[in-house]
Amino acid sequence: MPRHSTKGVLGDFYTPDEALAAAARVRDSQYTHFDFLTPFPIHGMEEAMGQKRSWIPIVTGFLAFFGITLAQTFIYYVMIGDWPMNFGGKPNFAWPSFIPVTFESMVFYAAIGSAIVAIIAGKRDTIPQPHPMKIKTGATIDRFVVWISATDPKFDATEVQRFVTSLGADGVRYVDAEAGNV
Amino acid sequence: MSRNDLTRDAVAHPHTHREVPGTDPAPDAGSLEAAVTADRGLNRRDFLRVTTTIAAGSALAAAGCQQPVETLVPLNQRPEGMRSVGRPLFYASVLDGVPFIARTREGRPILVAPNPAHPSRTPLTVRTQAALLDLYDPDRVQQPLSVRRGTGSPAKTTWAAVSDEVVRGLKASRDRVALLVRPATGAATRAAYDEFARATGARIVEWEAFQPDAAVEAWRQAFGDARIPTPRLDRASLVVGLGADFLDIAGDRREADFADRRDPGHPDGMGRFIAFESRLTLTGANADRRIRVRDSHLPAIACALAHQVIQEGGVGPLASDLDVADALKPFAIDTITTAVGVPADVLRGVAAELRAAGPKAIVLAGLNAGASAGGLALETAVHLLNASLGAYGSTFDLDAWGAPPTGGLKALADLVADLDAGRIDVLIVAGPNPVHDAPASLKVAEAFAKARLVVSLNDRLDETSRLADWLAPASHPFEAWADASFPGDVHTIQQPLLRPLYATWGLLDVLLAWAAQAGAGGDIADAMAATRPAVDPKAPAPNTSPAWHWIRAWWARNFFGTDVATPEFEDAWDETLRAGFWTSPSSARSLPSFNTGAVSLLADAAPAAASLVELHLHPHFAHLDGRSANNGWLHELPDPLTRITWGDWIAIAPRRFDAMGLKNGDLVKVTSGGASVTLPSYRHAGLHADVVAIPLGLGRTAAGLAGNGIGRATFPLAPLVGGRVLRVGLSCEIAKAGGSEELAITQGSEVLDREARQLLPAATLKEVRADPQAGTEQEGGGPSIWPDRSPDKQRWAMAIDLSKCNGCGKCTLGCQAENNIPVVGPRGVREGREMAWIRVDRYWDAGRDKDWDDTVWDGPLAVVEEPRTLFQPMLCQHCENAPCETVCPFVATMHSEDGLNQQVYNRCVGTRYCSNNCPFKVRRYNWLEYSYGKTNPFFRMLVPKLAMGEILNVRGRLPMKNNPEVTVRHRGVMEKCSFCVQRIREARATATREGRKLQIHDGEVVPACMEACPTGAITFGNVLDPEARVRRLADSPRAMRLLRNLGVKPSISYLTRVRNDDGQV
Amino acid sequence: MQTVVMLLALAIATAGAPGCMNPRKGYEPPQPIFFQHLRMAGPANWTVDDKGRELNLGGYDIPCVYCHTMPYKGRQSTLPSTDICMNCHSTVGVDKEWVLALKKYWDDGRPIPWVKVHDLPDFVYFDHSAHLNAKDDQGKPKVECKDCHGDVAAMGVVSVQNRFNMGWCLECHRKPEKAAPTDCVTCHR
Amino acid sequence: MTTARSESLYATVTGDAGLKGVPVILPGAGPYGGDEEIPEPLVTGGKTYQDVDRDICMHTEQFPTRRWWIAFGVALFLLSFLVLGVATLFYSGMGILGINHPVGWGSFIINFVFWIGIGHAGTLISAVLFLFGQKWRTGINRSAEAMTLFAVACAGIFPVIHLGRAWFAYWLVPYPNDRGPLWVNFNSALSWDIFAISTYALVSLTFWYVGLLPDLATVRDRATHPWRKRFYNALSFNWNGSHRAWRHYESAYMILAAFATPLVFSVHTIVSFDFATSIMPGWHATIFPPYFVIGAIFSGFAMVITLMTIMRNVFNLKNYITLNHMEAMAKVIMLTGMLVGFAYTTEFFMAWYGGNEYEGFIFRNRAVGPYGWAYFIMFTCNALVPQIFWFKSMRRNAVVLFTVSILVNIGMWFERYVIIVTSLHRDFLPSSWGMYALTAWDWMILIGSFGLFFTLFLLFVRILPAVAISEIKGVMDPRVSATKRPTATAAVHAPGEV
Repeated sequence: MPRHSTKGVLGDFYTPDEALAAAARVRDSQYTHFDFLTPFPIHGMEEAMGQKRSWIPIVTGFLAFFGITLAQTFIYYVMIGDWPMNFGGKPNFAWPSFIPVTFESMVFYAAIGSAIVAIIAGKRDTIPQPHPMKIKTGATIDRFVVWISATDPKFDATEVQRFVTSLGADGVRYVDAEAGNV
Repeated sequence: MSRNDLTRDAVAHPHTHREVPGTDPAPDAGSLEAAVTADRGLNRRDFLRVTTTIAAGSALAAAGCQQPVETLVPLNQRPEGMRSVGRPLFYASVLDGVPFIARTREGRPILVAPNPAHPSRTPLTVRTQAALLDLYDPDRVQQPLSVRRGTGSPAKTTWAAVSDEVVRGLKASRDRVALLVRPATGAATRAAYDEFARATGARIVEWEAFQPDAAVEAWRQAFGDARIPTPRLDRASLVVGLGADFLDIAGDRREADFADRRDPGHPDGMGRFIAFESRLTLTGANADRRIRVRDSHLPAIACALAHQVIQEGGVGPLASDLDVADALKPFAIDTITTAVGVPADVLRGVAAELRAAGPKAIVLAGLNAGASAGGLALETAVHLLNASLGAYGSTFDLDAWGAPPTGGLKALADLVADLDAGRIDVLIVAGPNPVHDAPASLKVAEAFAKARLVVSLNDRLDETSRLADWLAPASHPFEAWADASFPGDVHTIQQPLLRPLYATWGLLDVLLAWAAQAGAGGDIADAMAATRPAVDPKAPAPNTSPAWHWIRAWWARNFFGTDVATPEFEDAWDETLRAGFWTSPSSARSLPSFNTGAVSLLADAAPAAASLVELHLHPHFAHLDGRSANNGWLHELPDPLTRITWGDWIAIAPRRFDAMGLKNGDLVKVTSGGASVTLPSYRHAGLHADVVAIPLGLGRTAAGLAGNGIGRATFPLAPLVGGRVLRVGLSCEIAKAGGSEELAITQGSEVLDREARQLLPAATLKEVRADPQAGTEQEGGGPSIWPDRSPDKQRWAMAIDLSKCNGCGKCTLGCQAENNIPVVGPRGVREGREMAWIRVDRYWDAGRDKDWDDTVWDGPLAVVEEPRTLFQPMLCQHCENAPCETVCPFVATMHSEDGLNQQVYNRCVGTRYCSNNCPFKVRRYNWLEYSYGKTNPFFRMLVPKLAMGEILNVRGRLPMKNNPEVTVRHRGVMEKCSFCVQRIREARATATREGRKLQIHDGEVVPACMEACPTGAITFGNVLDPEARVRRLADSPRAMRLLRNLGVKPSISYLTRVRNDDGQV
Repeated sequence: MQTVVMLLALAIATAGAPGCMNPRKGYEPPQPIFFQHLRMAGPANWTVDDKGRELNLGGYDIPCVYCHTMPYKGRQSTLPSTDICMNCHSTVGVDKEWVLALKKYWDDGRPIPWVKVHDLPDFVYFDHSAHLNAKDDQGKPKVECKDCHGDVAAMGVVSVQNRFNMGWCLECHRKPEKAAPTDCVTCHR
Repeated sequence: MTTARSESLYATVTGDAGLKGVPVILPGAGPYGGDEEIPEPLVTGGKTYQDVDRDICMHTEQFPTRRWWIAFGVALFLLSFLVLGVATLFYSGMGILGINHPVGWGSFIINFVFWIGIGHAGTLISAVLFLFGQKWRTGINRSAEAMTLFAVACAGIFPVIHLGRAWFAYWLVPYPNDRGPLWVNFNSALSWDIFAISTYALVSLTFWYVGLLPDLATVRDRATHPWRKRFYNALSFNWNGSHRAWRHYESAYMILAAFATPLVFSVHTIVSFDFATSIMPGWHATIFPPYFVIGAIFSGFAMVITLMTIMRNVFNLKNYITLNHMEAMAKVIMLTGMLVGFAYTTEFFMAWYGGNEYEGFIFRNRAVGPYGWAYFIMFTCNALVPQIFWFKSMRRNAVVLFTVSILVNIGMWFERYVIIVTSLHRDFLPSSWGMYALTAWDWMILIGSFGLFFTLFLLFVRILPAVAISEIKGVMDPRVSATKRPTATAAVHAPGEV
């Protein structure tokens, strides 16, 4: 599925409640390649759009575990495995000294890892999106925009426009980036 | 050229051709060619720093990491006997009457250590240890100069020119010549002087600032021309000192003997030392009982003791003598007790102890104490007491006789009189610096001006040489031949350790050459003839030093009784050079009885009307009379008691100090006898309330870049009275002069409360007899949660016996020479950045019973009026659980298998956390580039003190003092005592070479501090070896390892400092 | 665009790394005199040249310690002083130009400034005698000259055969049969 | 969500004057007959979404004002101090500073802990307050996190330049090498530091950048110049507000906040371990980690107040950073001030209670010894000055807030001064005691570090939106701020135009 779609139908809403109501109806409609572009995250929109909770936390768990094991094995190799030395009479396996670095490594991989995964997921785990430089939507300013991509199997320009207008959207229009009518 | 290349691969010192007066320079085919590292570009460290600082990844990749190209330059022709490069050679020799063994590497001396086999048991003085810096001093004059009495800048000239001028002068004014030299003890040397005098009709004048004039005069009055027996403090069970300063000034056997009897377990019982003195001297600090008196009252107290012992006790042959009785009558204890301010029962107690000890007692007067108005009376009273107690023959060794010291003021005064009268035309100054250290009233400068020709043989353009016509620099004693004699008919040959660095010539060589040219016959002519190369080219080139020939001829004739050319002489000569001494058979001698006529001198012992404030001038501990004022090591060696470096001070008693509203460093003006000096003041504990003490010797204006302007000239304060220089008991006025000058003090707080902080084991003899572990109690440490991982076979450890340690600081100097420790200069010390790896902490013992407030520790009055002084050499303790190793993130310091705390200089990046975490604060940091030059003009303008490191450590030939076995550290690197790991590794390598596979015998590894310690207080070895001496000391009940409650487990055991309180006073 | 930047940085790093990681192995500096160990310490190799004269293209099996006198006795293995060279070359091979170069140094009384080949950093204190005298239980020496310097006898101009850095030294020190100390003060002090 | 009745508050309150600092009580209007509390609006002045965009993005779109250039010039001048100081330091060595033996650490480590302490408040505000659901954080969290990054940047240079041979600082990173290989000593707190500080810097950067993504898209959509559009678009990774992306974004932001909170506590704990794992009296105390963390929050909030009072006025963001925000921070200052004061007294109590002579002496010496003056400054500024905030009027007075925040940061600098210097200058052996004083170079580099901080902060304000636009919109009442649905007659300006 291509990341960006150049053709689709847009419709504007002006308050989050309208957007939520519309989302519920679009979810129940026959269209699947649809999305809502909003200036800020709206509470409850996932259920309204029929999505499950984000899977990112699971990835974070694995990343955290990876961070811990990486740190512990590396420190063990350095302090005991490779060249154990006598630092101030302490035993080589001075495990209290390993805790801080392990914790930091866990936070490092978990936090930054999940941020990167989230950004990538935002690009991959989605439907073809209107490219922001090609299709102006105003969704980052003040509009709550509904978007139905032409890549949807049941897409028909007039039928979709009619359906979006029936949702109560304003400024419903069919956009085609290649044709230039943006 | 990186420092280590110079030291490690260098073949020998740079050698310059020099003309030898009177002989054509011998072709040096096989000279030790200067080692050159061809690589003129960036050395390794600068290369790394430049690239990483730019740190552009690509730049780094492009430049690549090429190591600089260095060369390895072998010898051209190896002289026989020079085994190799890389192995040290040892020479036994003598300097200023102190025997030593010098370690040399590739032909240059790098360390001066004591010669333990020398029968005179003379310890090293700090000036001998630091002589290396005088040898390599960049401010030494490098070739003869025409000074023209200071008019216009001195012009370079040649030896030939100077010799012609001098010889013409000698011939012209035959009997109007004077030779001013330092007192020489060597038999052949004095013979050479006499021969020079006979050849040129010259008068030999010996001068040194600090000579016991009073003692010599009193001895002559008491015993005629008898030679002076050697005091043996190790035989004395009681020593009474009257201003005694055998630890401060005299470099003789008393220092080591005194320490022998300080062992509480000594078979003949622990010695007891009672000291009467005004200033807290290093000697007084080691006393069991110290009584503060004015210097002017010392003669009276001596007579009082004599009266009590002889008249009341009826002790000794003179008890019934009427003259003695009359002379002593006015000094009965009850009559003088109020005048001298000492309680009568104390004086009676001391007298009683003297009578009880009998022949086992000894009474000593100090060299400086004799330089007072009543000096003769004091010395006579002391001779009287010793004679009566029967000390001569018991605590004075009659077999070990010494010639009476020469070089007093009388000879110099006569010379100045002759000069003023115009009876002297040619004056040759060889060594002394009377313009600086003679009394001002003598007006030496004006007298010198009257001579027609003045030639100086000193090593630099010092105060005296500036008034000369010519300066023909004599070599440093390390570069020339001479000899020295010691009490007990022991003689040592002063052999050169290296070829002269500059165009200089040995003192004896010059005198013999000039004498020969001036027409001397006999032995001098033979000596000079021997230096000319024989006709036959095949014959080996002769030694070009006439002094060498002279000494051999003289020793052969007078000592060995054989001819020079015989093999027996060669064997005896080589054996003397190897051992460092030769003992001539001495005839048994007896001492004539005490000449009762001398008691007339006791008359002027009467305590004069005490002036308000008495001035006490004493020689600076390290500089004596300022002869090595350009020596960085000596300036940076803290004074044992005031801990002041780089400068002098006026010490004022704490009560008077506080009354005058002073703070340490406030300037005080002292006026005495017409002269006045302004000095920074120092609150000195233990000083008599009405005495102020000032060190002599500093304040030189012509010493060199490092020494000029350090301290103020204080010699003018010492007046000339009755043919003697008076230095103590002078009346003076002191006044606050406003303004202050920060003193460069190396120690923080001086007061140690041993109940609160058990950091130093100290106890009295009675306590130790009751409980051997007395004094070592400390707060216990809890159990360790870590499994023990200390080594099982080999663990290096050290034991320091604080009873034997007298706080002299020679361990500090020995360590500084061995381990290339840089000098940081006065500003460095003021900023708290001195670099010594071992320091001797000096505490005032301050039990809490003395009710003072503990938050501010600047020495509360109750503690410092009459302090108990505690000395503690403090160095890296090589702890088993070293807190410094845990916190170093760069793996730069960790523990070795044999118990050493390793500090790896090339891995250290300088976070300084290890120094912060060390409870003993013994780690030192290279704050600036001390051992390498920093030359960028822009940053030198921004940070002027950048240049100090170069001036003190890198200029000229100074880097030649570096020990090639120890890394010379760059800035930004932490350094600390390594237990002389280079000597441990050398011992392991020797064991491997001899196939002993790492069994190192006890005593085979001697660290530099242990080697330099005159009293044997430091012992080092493998503590896990049951037979090792260090193990025995570590297990002794007196041993204590510090800070047990911290659980760091240090490897150094300190043995209790015991004070002998078993007496009536 | 980010990937391009990443690749460029990686390229620089990989280009730069060997420059730093690759110590002096293979370093073969030109010497002031064209001295060939092969002709001295190498095995003899007698051949007959075209004019029927016997020629020795190899060396004369001169033992190392003849010239390098001190490795068994001191820390440094010293280079021979010029008089040791002149023991033979005052008469042998006086026609060869490198012997003439030697003779010139000898006559001028100047030592020969050999360029150092095996040059450890200044802060490393290597002890030849401790290595060469170290014997294992059977009395056999643990280390010989060629273990570090390679077969110098077969070399023309001397070149460095090993990495000569800390990692390389430790490889040998850590072999159990060598039982060599790995304390830092062994080499750094 | 906000109820109908509160709609008037968002519309009516125009500025600080209208805010009382207490929620509006409607007696008996609660769902079960009790009173109902309507929280005061977080954004005053009846702002619409477009007003928000304009007010916040205009500082990045116009040519900077003269005042900005003056401030930037001054900051650059101070920065030049730092550059010259560090260059001289690198060439000459540590000797030009005041540190000596026994006080081996001095102004650099004080500055390091001071800056890292300030840095923690930013992440704390955006992470902890996010987890606690404190909506008022939206006004200040962006610039607070920016302050964190720049404070960590300032803090980061000190551990490097305080090294004697800083060109070997890279040995602190355990990279594979051919020296055996020689790694790092993980027993040492300094080796933990490098992991802690780098992790903290990177996680804060990520947290801040993830929060910034939507706003970058907003700036992009408002931009007219093609290069600007392409630049901001690249920065925002083509963000178009898709809710499928918001879903993962929200989850990631929650996770980042979840990890940032313990990270803040752990990083400053590790910084306190630099002292707590030593054996120095006055340092090795278990109170250090919490003591340092509270100190960090305390000085961090003080710096936030300092910056916010300046920014509110200069960039007229009073409607977004209202007096209620300032008062909330003042309350936090008061709380942490008292906690820090409690920590000081606890240290004294433990020293007395423990009975260890060295420990006891250190604290007596700290209060009445030669550095008593520093202790006095520390105690008054940290424990006494914040007590002024008991009075509501003081909490809402901008001048009082600003002066208190400056005093608190001075107090906190001196707290590190007292901790480091007094424990080092007089420890076990009386012979090794010594004094410490900052030299000109110390002051120069300290002032230079402020120069670096303000230079970076002024650049941030110039290039990026200083307030979190999407979060502000999230807390505004859509009924007031939403764009009105155009009736047939009203002219509709095209989406994206202003």
